[in-house]
Amino acid sequence: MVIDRQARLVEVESWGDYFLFTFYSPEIARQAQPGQFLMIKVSENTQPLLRRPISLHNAEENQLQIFFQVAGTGTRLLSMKKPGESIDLLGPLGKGFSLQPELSGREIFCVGGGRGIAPLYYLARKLRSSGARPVIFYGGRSRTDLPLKNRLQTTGFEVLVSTDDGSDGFPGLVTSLVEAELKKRQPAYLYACGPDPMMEKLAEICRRKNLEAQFSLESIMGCGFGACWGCVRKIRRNGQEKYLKVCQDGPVFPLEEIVWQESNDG
Amino acid sequence: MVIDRQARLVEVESWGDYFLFTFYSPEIARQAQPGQFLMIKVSENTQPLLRRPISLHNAEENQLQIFFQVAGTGTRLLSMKKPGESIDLLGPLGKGFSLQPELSGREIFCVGGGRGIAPLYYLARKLRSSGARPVIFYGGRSRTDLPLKNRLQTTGFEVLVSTDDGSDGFPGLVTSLVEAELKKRQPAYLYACGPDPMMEKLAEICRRKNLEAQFSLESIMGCGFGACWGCVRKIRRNGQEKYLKVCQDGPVFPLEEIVWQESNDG
Amino acid sequence: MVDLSVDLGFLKLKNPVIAASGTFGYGLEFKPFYDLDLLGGFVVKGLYFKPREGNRPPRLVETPGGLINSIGLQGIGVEAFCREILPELAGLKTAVIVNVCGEEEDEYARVAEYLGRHQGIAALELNISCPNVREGGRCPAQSPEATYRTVKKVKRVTSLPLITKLSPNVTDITAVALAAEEAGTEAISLINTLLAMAVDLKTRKPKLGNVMGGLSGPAIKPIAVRMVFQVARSVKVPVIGMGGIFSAEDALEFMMAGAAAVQVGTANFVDPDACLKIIGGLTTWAEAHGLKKIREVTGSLMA
Amino acid sequence: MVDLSVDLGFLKLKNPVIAASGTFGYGLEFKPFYDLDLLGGFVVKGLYFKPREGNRPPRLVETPGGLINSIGLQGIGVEAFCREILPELAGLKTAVIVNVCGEEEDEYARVAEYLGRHQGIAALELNISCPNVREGGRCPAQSPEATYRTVKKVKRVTSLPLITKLSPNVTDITAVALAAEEAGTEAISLINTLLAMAVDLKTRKPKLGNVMGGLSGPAIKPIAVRMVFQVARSVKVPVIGMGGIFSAEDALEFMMAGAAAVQVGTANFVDPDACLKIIGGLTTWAEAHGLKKIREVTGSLMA
Ligand SMILES: Cc1cc2nc3c(=O)[nH]c(=O)nc-3n(C[C@H](O)[C@H](O)[C@H](O)COP(=O)(O)OP(=O)(O)OC[C@H]3O[C@@H](n4cnc5c(N)ncnc54)[C@H](O)[C@@H]3O)c2cc1C
Ligand SMILES: Cc1cc2nc3c(=O)[nH]c(=O)nc-3n(C[C@H](O)[C@H](O)[C@H](O)COP(=O)(O)OP(=O)(O)OC[C@H]3O[C@@H](n4cnc5c(N)ncnc54)[C@H](O)[C@@H]3O)c2cc1C
Ligand SMILES: Cc1cc2nc3c(=O)[nH]c(=O)nc-3n(C[C@H](O)[C@H](O)[C@H](O)COP(=O)(O)O)c2cc1C
Ligand SMILES: Cc1cc2nc3c(=O)[nH]c(=O)nc-3n(C[C@H](O)[C@H](O)[C@H](O)COP(=O)(O)O)c2cc1C
Ligand code: FES
Ligand code: FES
Repeated sequence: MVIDRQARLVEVESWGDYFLFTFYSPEIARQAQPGQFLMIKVSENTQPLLRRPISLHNAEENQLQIFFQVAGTGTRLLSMKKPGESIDLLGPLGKGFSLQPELSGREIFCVGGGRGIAPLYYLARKLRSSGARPVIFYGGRSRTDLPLKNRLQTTGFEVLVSTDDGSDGFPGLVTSLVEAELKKRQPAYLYACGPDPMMEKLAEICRRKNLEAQFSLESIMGCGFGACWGCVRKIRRNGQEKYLKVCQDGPVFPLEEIVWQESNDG
Repeated sequence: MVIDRQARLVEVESWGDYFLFTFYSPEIARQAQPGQFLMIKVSENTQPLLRRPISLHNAEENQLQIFFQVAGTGTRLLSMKKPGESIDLLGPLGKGFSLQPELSGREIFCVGGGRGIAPLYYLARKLRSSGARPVIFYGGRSRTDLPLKNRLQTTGFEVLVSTDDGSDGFPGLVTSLVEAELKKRQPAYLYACGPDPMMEKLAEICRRKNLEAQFSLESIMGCGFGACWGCVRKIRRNGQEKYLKVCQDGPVFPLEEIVWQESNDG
Repeated sequence: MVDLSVDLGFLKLKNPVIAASGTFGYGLEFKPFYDLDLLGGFVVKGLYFKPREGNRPPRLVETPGGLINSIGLQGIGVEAFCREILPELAGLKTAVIVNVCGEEEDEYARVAEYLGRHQGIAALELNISCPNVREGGRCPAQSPEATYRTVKKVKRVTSLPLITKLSPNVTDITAVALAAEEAGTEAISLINTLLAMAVDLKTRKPKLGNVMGGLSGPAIKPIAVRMVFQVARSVKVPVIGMGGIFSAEDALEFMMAGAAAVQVGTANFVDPDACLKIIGGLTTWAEAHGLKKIREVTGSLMA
Repeated sequence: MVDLSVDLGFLKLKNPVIAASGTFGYGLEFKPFYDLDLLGGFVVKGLYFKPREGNRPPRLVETPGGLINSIGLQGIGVEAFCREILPELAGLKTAVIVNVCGEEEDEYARVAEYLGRHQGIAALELNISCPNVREGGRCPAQSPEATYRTVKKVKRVTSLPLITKLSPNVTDITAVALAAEEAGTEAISLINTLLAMAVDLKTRKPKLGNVMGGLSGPAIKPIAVRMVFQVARSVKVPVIGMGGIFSAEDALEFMMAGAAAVQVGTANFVDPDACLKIIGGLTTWAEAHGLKKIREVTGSLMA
């Protein structure tokens, strides 16, 4: 965990509301694991006041990547940064995906909805290099919500896309696509990141199919490193339901621990 | 008085902390008078919350000019605007300098300290075109605080400069330069704009020399158009001392009306 | 077409947006910007019986998201107002509300009585909550008893509808609201400013000439929404909410929390046409949400 | 070399900067960022006797210049704290202050008594001012009587120095401060958060799971400075000021207004090393102003 006040923004790619940033930040890159995130200072003044949590989309040698969608004030300010600027990053934070060694050689589903695809590229790369066979599911509202499709494909991953409006790939929700594929294949594990309704539906599917899974959750965060107790969600652990910190105990939780009723509905 | 939300910033000149902006804003330009000011929106959000008062440095045909120094958050944000951007201007505001017709043909002192030079260029041009002979006094801490010197000279004005550190022109305060010149010439009137201590000293000199004068005052402003009563200064009028609004009753006041003890010392 | 009108019982407004006292001059200052008839209403600057000089400058300080003012109710007094200003407001087709002040409880009644003899006033707003006049920022709205007494005294001398304006500088806002209601106020407006202060490190003096002042603007909105929510659940009279409203969305927050109408203050300084924009924004929002009548928003919070 | 030390009488601090309760975890969370010994001190998160689950999420909302939280004092309870955390804090050369909570007045005494049996605690901070636990945001610090009783009860069972933390949600902050002083508190800290609320227009629900929460951050600084100023003029015990301190300049405002030391809260979230930067900034400022001892700033306001 490092504060890098001078992470240089090296490259910016964008597709409408979606942005892919590449930073030079050797110390954070060295420590990074898939599923971890950064807290990014988006403003010089107090508007907005807090840093913004954004997943690591990739980390390689001295560089980091993030992939984000403009959702409000903070991400809009972030999207306006230009290559060459220095940005204040805090990270890597949280517990990432845990990669079971016994998955080597097996097929693994990585399911991303919308901006939830962000951490899955990094994960898929790690899975592949550890010998597993990731299959990436990438769902969006429309074809313009799948900006990473090419990047994922050209990196050699098997990518199955879905769009709610049918403009690309499977027509319908990404969860339906997963369900359809589960009739044909038997993955050893599932990782997912996306909006709560998608994840809740996936949880139901996994439970039905007895498929083990880890989900990366979102929550509004005050600090990102365990100091404020602001980011909690209800988690079932050791037979008890408690509020655990998404930033420190997560953001990745095993499927069976997540209590969906108490999700952030604000 | 007009809100021009789309005043286009046409040109930016800068010298260190000093900036000369040219706007395209036909409606405000048409109504403008020397000594009036604008309230400028410097931020899209609430930081800072209020507009900033800046004098008209010039108005010609469809264009306006302002000359300002970076003094804090608001002026710094303003200084970062780029040509082509649209800026939200409210103006022209306040009562400007009143130009006595009987001054035609006579010599008139225009004394500016630091950023206080801003409204005097516009005033001097008007004076000249009405037949008077303006002499511009321009004082600064050092030679780098006199960025408009050339502009004033090449426009054909007689310009006398002073610097506190003696790096250009008369060595010392601009008030001392005025005093020295008053030994040689007998101007018919004096106009001034600058920091309070300079103006207070000038007031004393004018009184001693029986020289009529108008001073443009500053004050922290909430609205700029008379709605908040925030900008008042103590003014002696009709034998009574009252708090008058700098934005509406001023910013220009005749020398004899200004009560110096009650100046903004916050 | 969305119906923006709201009915406060004693007063129908063409829309729920009222310009707040002390931020709208005597109304006339805003005529260059738009037709005042477009407003739900406006409240003129607070009036004492006599003219007042107000507080020593500096009178304004900006703070993060906020503004502290210590104007101290500088103004022309009620007689000059009725003589010089009121005739100029005659004929306006919007609710002209007069903000009534007093050094002590009896002065409120004197001012109200004087105003009651004139035409063209839709309601009085009792400003028992200004932090800028008495020593230490104290005001009647900080005590349920003083609130009750003051409202009662004013009720006795005027038949004009009363809106009692509460102070946020209290332990229990609902107790004060209930006292005002019991004394017969027709409506409650809140919040006035929060007592605040800023220090100038260079001079080592308070930044305001009067040492303390009242904080307004977006910074105080969350406190104001909370108080409106609490008061609206406690009283039966309509509640007019304010504090940091800069957009239609802000206004809607107050309405959902229970406000029948809203007032817009500090925003008028930044955007002289802020009220108009907010009125426009309400229509847009209502249309986007298939709402026919804006008044249905009031108290619609699910909590 | 500037002398940053301050002496609260019952406690000497190497500098006036203390990390505020609830924003600094149990201290350990900040070890990765800097050496905790550099701090004047830190206050750990509020402790009840029993572990607490805290409030329903969402628990945080950002507002202009501010943050509303409704954590609800989730925590491990005083027994687990003494067993698991306190040993890890042993050996630190900075003042470890424990924030003491209670559902009712007696619980404060139970927690304090339990803590008093352990080593390594420099002082207790009585959190009688949390707006996030009881119905409607109520707390003992909203009444001079309840404040007096609670402080008195705690004094009886512990010899640890007490810092009583006041709530800004009151009509008269000095009355509460005087009550705490009379009951024997060694110091007063203020302000805790302002009761606040925000509405989600999309869901028409409060943005916080617990409906209301406490507002902190730069937005509240002018209110906090005012209250510190008022309290410092009223009591003889030292005053610890807080509320929106993000920079050394902010800290100096509080000190000039009368604070002997300051606490830094929300800023720790934005910049984990905020306290360090503020300590550095105090030295820089003192040097630039030819000041030898930072404690000379306290109460130096000319008002
Ligand atoms: C661990 C973690 C990793 C994340 N990774 C990514 C990522 O890789 N790419 C990406 O595009 N987004 C990611 N997010 C979501 C991102 O943090 C939010 O979109 C962002 O904080 C919104 O800030 P804003 O100022 O733009 O919007 P705001 O104006 O603050 O809010 C806009 C909307 O987003 C909601 N929101 C605010 N904060 C959060 C939050 N922390 N989480 C979820 N919703 C929020 C608000 O309630 C509101 O509805 C991640 C969130 C978490 C917790
Ligand atoms: C009628 C009028 C005309 C002006 N014309 C010009 C001009 O042509 N060129 C120019 O450079 N400046 C001019 N000023 C001053 C300019 O408005 C201030 O420098 C500016 O508002 C400071 O804002 P800021 O956010 O940069 O600084 P802040 O961070 O707000 O403050 C920096 C310092 O400036 C002081 N200050 C803040 N507001 C004002 C104010 N309204 N007047 C004086 N001091 C203030 C503060 O007390 C503080 O000491 C004028 C002011 C007035 C009232
Ligand atoms: C400069 C200024 C002057 C004010 N004068 C008055 C006044 O005369 N009477 C009154 O009842 N309230 C007065 N107020 C309070 C406002 O009407 C309003 O209650 C408060 O500012 C909160 O709303 P806002 O945040 O939208 O400004 C004044 C506020 C400001 C900023
Ligand atoms: C997330 C959060 C949790 C808090 N928890 C506590 C607490 O446990 N005990 C306490 O006395 N104050 C608590 N506070 C209040 C702070 O200690 C402080 O009084 C307040 O936030 C004002 O300071 P600030 O603006 O610097 O944050 C909490 C504040 C925040 C933001
Ligand atoms: S974000 Fe602060 S504890 Fe998780
Ligand atoms: S600035 Fe508002 S009245 Fe002058």
